[in-house]
Amino acid sequence: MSRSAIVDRRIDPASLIAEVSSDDCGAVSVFLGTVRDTSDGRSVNGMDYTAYTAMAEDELARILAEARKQFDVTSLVVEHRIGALALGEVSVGIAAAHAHRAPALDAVRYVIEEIKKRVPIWKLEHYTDGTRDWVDPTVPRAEART
Amino acid sequence: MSRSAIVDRRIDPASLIAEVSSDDCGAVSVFLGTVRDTSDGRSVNGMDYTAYTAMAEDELARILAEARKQFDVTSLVVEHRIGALALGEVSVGIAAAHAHRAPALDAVRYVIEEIKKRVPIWKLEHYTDGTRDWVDPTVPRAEART
Amino acid sequence: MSVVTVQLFASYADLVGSNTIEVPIRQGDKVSDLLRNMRSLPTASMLPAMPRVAVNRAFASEHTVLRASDEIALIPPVSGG
Amino acid sequence: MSVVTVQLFASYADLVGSNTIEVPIRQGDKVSDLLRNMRSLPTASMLPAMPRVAVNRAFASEHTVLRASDEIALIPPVSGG
Repeated sequence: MSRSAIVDRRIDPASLIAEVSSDDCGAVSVFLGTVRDTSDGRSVNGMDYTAYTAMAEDELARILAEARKQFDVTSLVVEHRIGALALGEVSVGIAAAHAHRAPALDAVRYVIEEIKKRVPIWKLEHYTDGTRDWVDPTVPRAEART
Repeated sequence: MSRSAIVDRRIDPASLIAEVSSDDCGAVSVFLGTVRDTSDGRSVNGMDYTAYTAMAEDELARILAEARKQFDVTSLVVEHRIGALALGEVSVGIAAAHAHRAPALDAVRYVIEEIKKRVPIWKLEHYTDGTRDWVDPTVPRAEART
Repeated sequence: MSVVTVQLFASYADLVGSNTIEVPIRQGDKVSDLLRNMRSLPTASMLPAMPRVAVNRAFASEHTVLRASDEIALIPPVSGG
Repeated sequence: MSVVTVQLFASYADLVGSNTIEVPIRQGDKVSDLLRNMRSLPTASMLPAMPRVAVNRAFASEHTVLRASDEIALIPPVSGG
Protein backbone atom coordinates (compact mmCIF):
# COMPACT_ATOMS: atom_id res chain seq x y z
CA MET A 1 0.00 0.00 0.00
CA SER A 2 0.99 3.58 -0.49
CA ARG A 3 -0.83 6.71 0.65
CA SER A 4 0.02 10.40 0.93
CA ALA A 5 -2.14 13.17 2.30
CA ILE A 6 -2.22 16.75 3.45
CA VAL A 7 -4.31 16.75 6.63
CA ASP A 8 -5.66 19.39 9.00
CA ARG A 9 -5.92 17.13 12.04
CA ARG A 10 -3.56 15.46 14.49
CA ILE A 11 -1.17 12.87 12.99
CA ASP A 12 -1.19 9.56 14.89
CA PRO A 13 2.10 7.63 14.56
CA ALA A 14 0.51 4.39 15.80
CA SER A 15 -2.03 4.54 12.97
CA LEU A 16 0.70 5.06 10.38
CA ILE A 17 2.64 2.09 11.79
CA ALA A 18 -0.47 -0.11 11.72
CA GLU A 19 -1.20 1.02 8.18
CA VAL A 20 2.15 -0.11 6.73
CA SER A 21 2.65 -3.22 8.87
CA SER A 22 1.98 -6.69 7.56
CA ASP A 23 3.17 -10.22 8.30
CA ASP A 24 5.51 -10.26 5.30
CA CYS A 25 7.46 -7.30 6.67
CA GLY A 26 10.23 -7.61 9.24
CA ALA A 27 11.06 -3.91 9.58
CA VAL A 28 9.12 -0.69 10.05
CA SER A 29 10.81 2.71 9.94
CA VAL A 30 9.09 5.90 11.07
CA PHE A 31 10.02 9.57 10.98
CA LEU A 32 8.14 12.37 12.72
CA GLY A 33 8.77 16.06 12.33
CA THR A 34 7.62 18.01 15.37
CA VAL A 35 7.27 21.67 16.32
CA ARG A 36 10.35 22.83 18.19
CA ASP A 37 10.57 25.56 20.81
CA THR A 38 13.61 27.21 19.20
CA SER A 39 14.38 28.31 15.65
CA ASP A 40 17.53 30.09 14.64
CA GLY A 41 18.09 30.99 18.26
CA ARG A 42 14.64 32.53 18.63
CA SER A 43 12.06 31.24 21.08
CA VAL A 44 9.02 29.75 19.31
CA ASN A 45 5.58 29.03 20.77
CA GLY A 46 3.69 27.77 17.73
CA MET A 47 3.60 27.41 13.98
CA ASP A 48 1.18 27.82 11.09
CA TYR A 49 1.67 25.48 8.15
CA THR A 50 0.14 26.47 4.85
CA ALA A 51 0.28 24.56 1.57
CA TYR A 52 -0.48 24.75 -2.10
CA THR A 53 -2.52 21.70 -1.29
CA ALA A 54 -3.32 20.38 -4.76
CA MET A 55 0.33 20.47 -5.83
CA ALA A 56 1.62 19.32 -2.43
CA GLU A 57 -0.53 16.19 -2.69
CA ASP A 58 0.73 15.52 -6.22
CA GLU A 59 4.34 16.11 -5.19
CA LEU A 60 4.04 13.80 -2.17
CA ALA A 61 2.57 11.11 -4.42
CA ARG A 62 5.47 11.53 -6.85
CA ILE A 63 7.99 11.25 -4.01
CA LEU A 64 6.36 8.04 -2.76
CA ALA A 65 6.39 6.60 -6.27
CA GLU A 66 10.11 7.38 -6.55
CA ALA A 67 10.83 5.82 -3.14
CA ARG A 68 8.84 2.70 -3.99
CA LYS A 69 10.77 2.27 -7.19
CA GLN A 70 14.20 3.13 -5.77
CA PHE A 71 13.97 1.03 -2.59
CA ASP A 72 11.46 -1.62 -3.65
CA VAL A 73 9.25 -0.57 -0.74
CA THR A 74 5.56 -1.14 -1.31
CA SER A 75 4.23 -0.19 2.14
CA LEU A 76 4.74 3.53 2.50
CA VAL A 77 2.60 6.30 3.95
CA VAL A 78 3.10 10.01 4.56
CA GLU A 79 0.87 12.64 6.13
CA HIS A 80 1.74 16.33 6.37
CA ARG A 81 -0.37 18.51 8.59
CA ILE A 82 -1.39 22.10 7.85
CA GLY A 83 -2.98 24.76 10.05
CA ALA A 84 -1.98 25.93 13.52
CA LEU A 85 0.30 23.57 15.48
CA ALA A 86 1.37 23.81 19.10
CA LEU A 87 4.84 23.00 20.44
CA GLY A 88 5.64 19.30 20.27
CA GLU A 89 2.87 18.49 17.80
CA VAL A 90 3.66 16.33 14.78
CA SER A 91 3.84 18.25 11.49
CA VAL A 92 4.85 15.33 9.27
CA GLY A 93 4.66 11.57 9.75
CA ILE A 94 6.28 9.01 7.45
CA ALA A 95 6.21 5.22 7.82
CA ALA A 96 7.69 2.50 5.63
CA ALA A 97 7.70 -1.27 6.00
CA HIS A 98 9.79 -3.85 4.18
CA ALA A 99 10.91 -7.43 4.59
CA HIS A 100 14.36 -6.06 5.53
CA ARG A 101 15.56 -3.04 7.46
CA ALA A 102 17.77 -1.17 4.99
CA PRO A 103 15.05 -0.38 2.42
CA ALA A 104 12.61 0.69 5.15
CA LEU A 105 15.19 3.06 6.67
CA ASP A 106 16.35 4.38 3.29
CA ALA A 107 12.82 5.02 2.03
CA VAL A 108 11.84 7.10 5.07
CA ARG A 109 14.99 9.20 4.82
CA TYR A 110 14.45 9.75 1.10
CA VAL A 111 10.88 10.91 1.65
CA ILE A 112 11.72 13.47 4.37
CA GLU A 113 14.70 14.82 2.40
CA GLU A 114 12.59 15.28 -0.73
CA ILE A 115 9.74 16.88 1.22
CA LYS A 116 12.19 19.47 2.52
CA LYS A 117 13.31 20.25 -1.05
CA ARG A 118 10.18 20.28 -3.16
CA VAL A 119 6.79 19.97 -1.50
CA PRO A 120 5.01 23.36 -1.57
CA ILE A 121 4.38 23.77 2.16
CA TRP A 122 5.46 26.78 4.20
CA LYS A 123 5.73 27.43 7.88
CA LEU A 124 5.04 30.69 9.64
CA GLU A 125 6.80 30.68 12.99
CA HIS A 126 5.23 32.39 15.98
CA TYR A 127 7.87 33.82 18.31
CA THR A 128 7.39 34.39 21.99
CA ASP A 129 8.08 38.11 21.42
CA GLY A 130 4.79 38.26 19.48
CA THR A 131 6.30 38.49 15.99
CA ARG A 132 5.82 35.97 13.17
CA ASP A 133 7.99 35.11 10.21
CA TRP A 134 7.96 32.81 7.19
CA VAL A 135 10.82 30.36 7.36
CA ASP A 136 13.14 30.61 4.35
CA PRO A 137 15.66 27.76 4.28
CA THR A 138 17.51 29.39 1.39
CA VAL A 139 18.61 32.27 3.63
CA PRO A 140 21.57 31.35 5.83
CA ARG A 141 20.66 31.46 9.50
CA ALA A 142 22.59 31.10 12.71
CA GLU A 143 21.74 27.43 13.08
CA ALA A 144 20.98 24.38 10.93
CA ARG A 145 17.34 23.56 10.53
CA THR A 146 15.29 20.45 11.18
CA MET B 1 17.20 10.72 28.50
CA SER B 2 18.50 7.34 27.52
CA ARG B 3 17.12 3.92 28.44
CA SER B 4 17.69 0.35 27.24
CA ALA B 5 15.92 -2.78 28.38
CA ILE B 6 15.31 -6.42 27.66
CA VAL B 7 11.58 -6.95 28.19
CA ASP B 8 9.23 -9.93 28.17
CA ARG B 9 6.08 -7.99 27.31
CA ARG B 10 4.65 -6.24 24.28
CA ILE B 11 6.66 -3.24 22.97
CA ASP B 12 4.52 -0.14 22.47
CA PRO B 13 5.92 2.21 19.80
CA ALA B 14 3.73 5.11 20.96
CA SER B 15 5.24 4.87 24.45
CA LEU B 16 8.77 4.93 23.04
CA ILE B 17 7.92 7.99 20.95
CA ALA B 18 6.42 9.77 23.95
CA GLU B 19 9.46 8.87 26.03
CA VAL B 20 12.01 10.52 23.72
CA SER B 21 9.88 13.48 22.61
CA SER B 22 10.32 16.94 24.06
CA ASP B 23 9.72 20.50 22.96
CA ASP B 24 13.37 21.11 22.14
CA CYS B 25 13.34 18.30 19.54
CA GLY B 26 12.14 18.76 15.98
CA ALA B 27 12.63 15.19 14.78
CA VAL B 28 11.83 11.72 16.06
CA SER B 29 13.06 8.59 14.31
CA VAL B 30 11.75 5.12 15.10
CA PHE B 31 12.69 1.61 14.02
CA LEU B 32 10.69 -1.53 14.74
CA GLY B 33 11.78 -5.08 14.05
CA THR B 34 8.81 -7.40 13.62
CA VAL B 35 8.29 -11.14 13.24
CA ARG B 36 8.04 -12.02 9.58
CA ASP B 37 6.11 -14.91 8.05
CA THR B 38 9.02 -16.04 5.85
CA SER B 39 12.67 -16.73 6.58
CA ASP B 40 15.12 -18.01 4.01
CA GLY B 41 12.18 -19.11 1.89
CA ARG B 42 10.65 -21.12 4.73
CA SER B 43 7.20 -20.38 6.12
CA VAL B 44 7.35 -19.17 9.73
CA ASN B 45 4.52 -19.00 12.27
CA GLY B 46 6.34 -17.77 15.36
CA MET B 47 9.62 -17.09 17.08
CA ASP B 48 11.29 -17.58 20.45
CA TYR B 49 13.81 -14.92 21.45
CA THR B 50 16.29 -15.83 24.16
CA ALA B 51 19.05 -13.65 25.59
CA TYR B 52 22.09 -13.64 27.81
CA THR B 53 20.11 -10.95 29.56
CA ALA B 54 22.74 -9.45 31.86
CA MET B 55 25.22 -8.98 29.03
CA ALA B 56 22.54 -7.97 26.50
CA GLU B 57 21.48 -5.13 28.80
CA ASP B 58 25.09 -4.01 29.23
CA GLU B 59 25.74 -4.23 25.49
CA LEU B 60 22.59 -2.23 24.66
CA ALA B 61 23.67 0.44 27.16
CA ARG B 62 27.12 0.58 25.55
CA ILE B 63 25.56 0.95 22.08
CA LEU B 64 23.35 3.80 23.27
CA ALA B 65 26.34 5.52 24.86
CA GLU B 66 28.23 5.24 21.56
CA ALA B 67 25.25 6.59 19.59
CA ARG B 68 24.79 9.49 22.00
CA LYS B 69 28.43 10.44 21.66
CA GLN B 70 28.66 9.89 17.90
CA PHE B 71 25.44 11.68 16.92
CA ASP B 72 25.02 14.06 19.86
CA VAL B 73 21.62 12.51 20.53
CA THR B 74 20.53 12.66 24.15
CA SER B 75 17.00 11.26 23.80
CA LEU B 76 17.36 7.62 22.89
CA VAL B 77 15.53 4.48 23.97
CA VAL B 78 15.66 0.83 22.96
CA GLU B 79 13.66 -2.18 24.09
CA HIS B 80 14.28 -5.73 22.90
CA ARG B 81 11.67 -8.34 23.68
CA ILE B 82 12.40 -11.95 24.61
CA GLY B 83 10.12 -14.99 24.88
CA ALA B 84 7.56 -16.31 22.42
CA LEU B 85 6.42 -13.85 19.74
CA ALA B 86 3.63 -14.24 17.21
CA LEU B 87 3.74 -13.10 13.59
CA GLY B 88 3.74 -9.34 13.22
CA GLU B 89 4.72 -8.67 16.83
CA VAL B 90 7.49 -6.18 17.58
CA SER B 91 10.78 -7.79 18.67
CA VAL B 92 12.81 -4.60 18.95
CA GLY B 93 11.81 -0.95 19.21
CA ILE B 94 14.23 1.99 18.94
CA ALA B 95 13.38 5.69 19.16
CA ALA B 96 15.63 8.75 18.98
CA ALA B 97 14.81 12.44 19.13
CA HIS B 98 16.98 15.41 18.23
CA ALA B 99 16.62 19.06 17.33
CA HIS B 100 17.37 18.08 13.71
CA ARG B 101 16.51 15.09 11.56
CA ALA B 102 19.89 13.72 10.46
CA PRO B 103 21.19 12.80 13.95
CA ALA B 104 17.86 11.20 14.90
CA LEU B 105 17.85 9.07 11.72
CA ASP B 106 21.55 8.20 12.00
CA ALA B 107 21.31 7.21 15.66
CA VAL B 108 18.44 4.78 15.09
CA ARG B 109 20.22 3.14 12.18
CA TYR B 110 23.42 2.82 14.20
CA VAL B 111 21.60 1.18 17.10
CA ILE B 112 19.83 -1.46 14.98
CA GLU B 113 23.02 -2.26 13.01
CA GLU B 114 25.01 -2.72 16.22
CA ILE B 115 22.28 -4.82 17.83
CA LYS B 116 22.46 -7.17 14.85
CA LYS B 117 26.23 -7.53 15.30
CA ARG B 118 26.84 -7.76 19.02
CA VAL B 119 23.92 -8.01 21.40
CA PRO B 120 23.68 -11.59 22.75
CA ILE B 121 20.13 -12.40 21.71
CA TRP B 122 19.13 -15.39 19.62
CA LYS B 123 16.00 -16.32 17.75
CA LEU B 124 14.57 -19.79 17.36
CA GLU B 125 12.27 -19.82 14.35
CA HIS B 126 9.14 -21.97 14.35
CA TYR B 127 8.33 -23.22 10.86
CA THR B 128 4.88 -24.17 9.68
CA ASP B 129 6.15 -27.70 9.00
CA GLY B 130 6.58 -28.12 12.78
CA THR B 131 10.38 -27.88 12.87
CA ARG B 132 12.39 -25.22 14.70
CA ASP B 133 15.83 -23.81 14.08
CA TRP B 134 18.23 -21.30 15.58
CA VAL B 135 18.94 -18.51 13.12
CA ASP B 136 22.64 -18.21 12.29
CA PRO B 137 23.38 -15.06 10.30
CA THR B 138 26.97 -16.21 9.70
CA VAL B 139 25.77 -19.08 7.52
CA PRO B 140 24.89 -17.95 3.99
CA ARG B 141 21.24 -18.49 3.25
CA ALA B 142 19.10 -18.14 0.15
CA GLU B 143 17.96 -14.67 1.06
CA ALA B 144 19.17 -11.58 2.90
CA ARG B 145 17.91 -11.25 6.43
CA THR B 146 16.04 -8.53 8.24
CA MET C 1 -2.53 39.23 -25.45
CA SER C 2 -4.44 37.34 -22.83
CA VAL C 3 -4.22 37.42 -19.05
CA VAL C 4 -3.39 34.49 -16.77
CA THR C 5 -4.06 34.36 -13.05
CA VAL C 6 -0.94 33.32 -11.15
CA GLN C 7 -1.42 31.86 -7.66
CA LEU C 8 0.68 33.22 -4.79
CA PHE C 9 1.40 31.56 -1.45
CA ALA C 10 2.93 32.29 1.92
CA SER C 11 5.55 35.08 1.85
CA TYR C 12 4.81 35.92 -1.81
CA ALA C 13 1.12 36.40 -1.06
CA ASP C 14 2.09 38.64 1.87
CA LEU C 15 4.50 40.67 -0.29
CA VAL C 16 1.85 41.30 -2.96
CA GLY C 17 -1.05 41.56 -0.51
CA SER C 18 -3.08 39.07 -2.53
CA ASN C 19 -3.34 35.34 -3.26
CA THR C 20 -3.21 35.95 -7.00
CA ILE C 21 -1.70 38.28 -9.55
CA GLU C 22 -2.89 38.81 -13.13
CA VAL C 23 -0.14 38.69 -15.73
CA PRO C 24 -0.52 39.38 -19.48
CA ILE C 25 0.92 36.75 -21.85
CA ARG C 26 0.97 36.21 -25.61
CA GLN C 27 0.33 32.93 -27.41
CA GLY C 28 3.52 30.87 -27.34
CA ASP C 29 4.96 32.64 -24.30
CA LYS C 30 7.19 30.60 -22.03
CA VAL C 31 7.65 30.75 -18.28
CA SER C 32 10.57 33.14 -18.80
CA ASP C 33 8.25 35.49 -20.74
CA LEU C 34 5.65 35.32 -17.99
CA LEU C 35 8.25 36.35 -15.41
CA ARG C 36 9.51 39.20 -17.58
CA ASN C 37 5.97 40.47 -18.08
CA MET C 38 5.31 40.13 -14.35
CA ARG C 39 8.37 42.19 -13.43
CA SER C 40 6.89 45.17 -15.29
CA LEU C 41 3.80 45.14 -13.02
CA PRO C 42 3.93 47.58 -10.07
CA THR C 43 2.05 45.07 -7.85
CA ALA C 44 4.85 42.52 -8.38
CA SER C 45 7.67 44.88 -7.44
CA MET C 46 8.30 43.16 -4.09
CA LEU C 47 8.62 39.66 -5.60
CA PRO C 48 12.00 38.14 -6.46
CA ALA C 49 12.95 38.39 -10.14
CA MET C 50 13.26 34.64 -10.70
CA PRO C 51 10.93 32.68 -8.42
CA ARG C 52 10.28 28.97 -8.91
CA VAL C 53 7.21 28.47 -11.07
CA ALA C 54 4.76 25.57 -11.03
CA VAL C 55 2.59 24.79 -14.03
CA ASN C 56 -0.28 22.38 -13.60
CA ARG C 57 0.92 21.39 -10.13
CA ALA C 58 4.49 20.48 -11.09
CA PHE C 59 7.69 22.53 -11.16
CA ALA C 60 8.29 24.01 -14.62
CA SER C 61 11.46 25.17 -16.32
CA GLU C 62 11.80 28.66 -17.82
CA HIS C 63 11.38 27.04 -21.25
CA THR C 64 7.94 25.58 -20.57
CA VAL C 65 5.40 27.01 -23.03
CA LEU C 66 2.22 28.28 -21.38
CA ARG C 67 -1.38 27.91 -22.43
CA ALA C 68 -4.26 30.08 -21.22
CA SER C 69 -5.82 27.09 -19.42
CA ASP C 70 -2.70 26.28 -17.36
CA GLU C 71 -2.75 26.39 -13.56
CA ILE C 72 0.23 28.62 -12.76
CA ALA C 73 1.73 29.36 -9.35
CA LEU C 74 4.82 31.00 -7.88
CA ILE C 75 6.50 28.81 -5.25
CA PRO C 76 8.42 30.52 -2.45
CA PRO C 77 11.29 28.55 -0.88
CA VAL C 78 9.52 25.59 0.75
CA SER C 79 9.79 24.92 4.46
CA GLY C 80 7.61 21.88 5.12
CA GLY C 81 8.61 18.83 7.05
CA MET D 1 44.17 -26.23 38.36
CA SER D 2 40.78 -24.78 39.14
CA VAL D 3 37.49 -25.18 37.31
CA VAL D 4 35.40 -22.39 35.83
CA THR D 5 31.75 -22.67 34.89
CA VAL D 6 31.18 -21.41 31.36
CA GLN D 7 27.65 -20.32 30.44
CA LEU D 8 26.11 -21.61 27.21
CA PHE D 9 23.17 -20.17 25.29
CA ALA D 10 20.84 -20.99 22.42
CA SER D 11 22.36 -23.39 19.87
CA TYR D 12 25.48 -24.02 22.01
CA ALA D 13 23.33 -25.05 24.98
CA ASP D 14 21.38 -27.36 22.67
CA LEU D 15 24.58 -28.87 21.23
CA VAL D 16 25.99 -29.62 24.70
CA GLY D 17 22.63 -30.46 26.27
CA SER D 18 23.27 -28.08 29.17
CA ASN D 19 23.34 -24.36 30.01
CA THR D 20 26.85 -24.64 31.42
CA ILE D 21 30.07 -26.51 30.91
CA GLU D 22 32.89 -26.90 33.49
CA VAL D 23 36.35 -26.20 32.11
CA PRO D 24 39.67 -26.58 33.98
CA ILE D 25 42.05 -23.60 33.92
CA ARG D 26 45.40 -22.74 35.51
CA GLN D 27 46.29 -19.46 37.10
CA GLY D 28 47.28 -16.98 34.40
CA ASP D 29 45.37 -18.82 31.66
CA LYS D 30 43.99 -16.71 28.86
CA VAL D 31 40.79 -17.11 26.85
CA SER D 32 42.79 -19.03 24.23
CA ASP D 33 43.90 -21.52 26.94
CA LEU D 34 40.32 -21.92 28.14
CA LEU D 35 39.19 -22.80 24.63
CA ARG D 36 42.07 -25.27 24.15
CA ASN D 37 41.21 -26.93 27.46
CA MET D 38 37.54 -27.02 26.50
CA ARG D 39 38.23 -28.72 23.18
CA SER D 40 39.69 -31.70 25.05
CA LEU D 41 36.38 -32.28 26.86
CA PRO D 42 34.10 -34.94 25.30
CA THR D 43 31.00 -32.90 26.26
CA ALA D 44 32.29 -29.98 24.20
CA SER D 45 32.93 -32.00 21.06
CA MET D 46 29.96 -30.51 19.22
CA LEU D 47 30.97 -26.89 19.85
CA PRO D 48 32.93 -24.86 17.30
CA ALA D 49 36.67 -24.68 17.97
CA MET D 50 36.82 -20.88 18.24
CA PRO D 51 33.55 -19.45 19.55
CA ARG D 52 33.22 -15.82 20.64
CA VAL D 53 33.83 -15.54 24.38
CA ALA D 54 32.39 -13.00 26.81
CA VAL D 55 34.11 -12.25 30.11
CA ASN D 56 32.20 -10.27 32.71
CA ARG D 57 29.45 -9.43 30.23
CA ALA D 58 31.67 -8.00 27.51
CA PHE D 59 33.32 -9.59 24.48
CA ALA D 60 36.88 -10.69 25.26
CA SER D 61 39.88 -11.28 23.05
CA GLU D 62 41.83 -14.54 23.08
CA HIS D 63 44.56 -12.72 25.05
CA THR D 64 42.31 -11.79 27.99
CA VAL D 65 43.68 -13.33 31.20
CA LEU D 66 41.05 -15.15 33.26
CA ARG D 67 40.46 -15.15 37.00
CA ALA D 68 38.47 -17.78 38.89
CA SER D 69 35.81 -15.19 39.78
CA ASP D 70 35.14 -14.14 36.16
CA GLU D 71 31.70 -14.58 34.59
CA ILE D 72 32.49 -16.46 31.37
CA ALA D 73 30.13 -17.29 28.51
CA LEU D 74 30.31 -18.61 24.96
CA ILE D 75 28.34 -16.45 22.54
CA PRO D 76 26.83 -18.14 19.47
CA PRO D 77 26.34 -15.96 16.37
CA VAL D 78 23.77 -13.43 17.52
CA SER D 79 20.44 -13.03 15.74
CA GLY D 80 18.55 -10.39 17.67
CA GLY D 81 16.81 -7.37 16.23
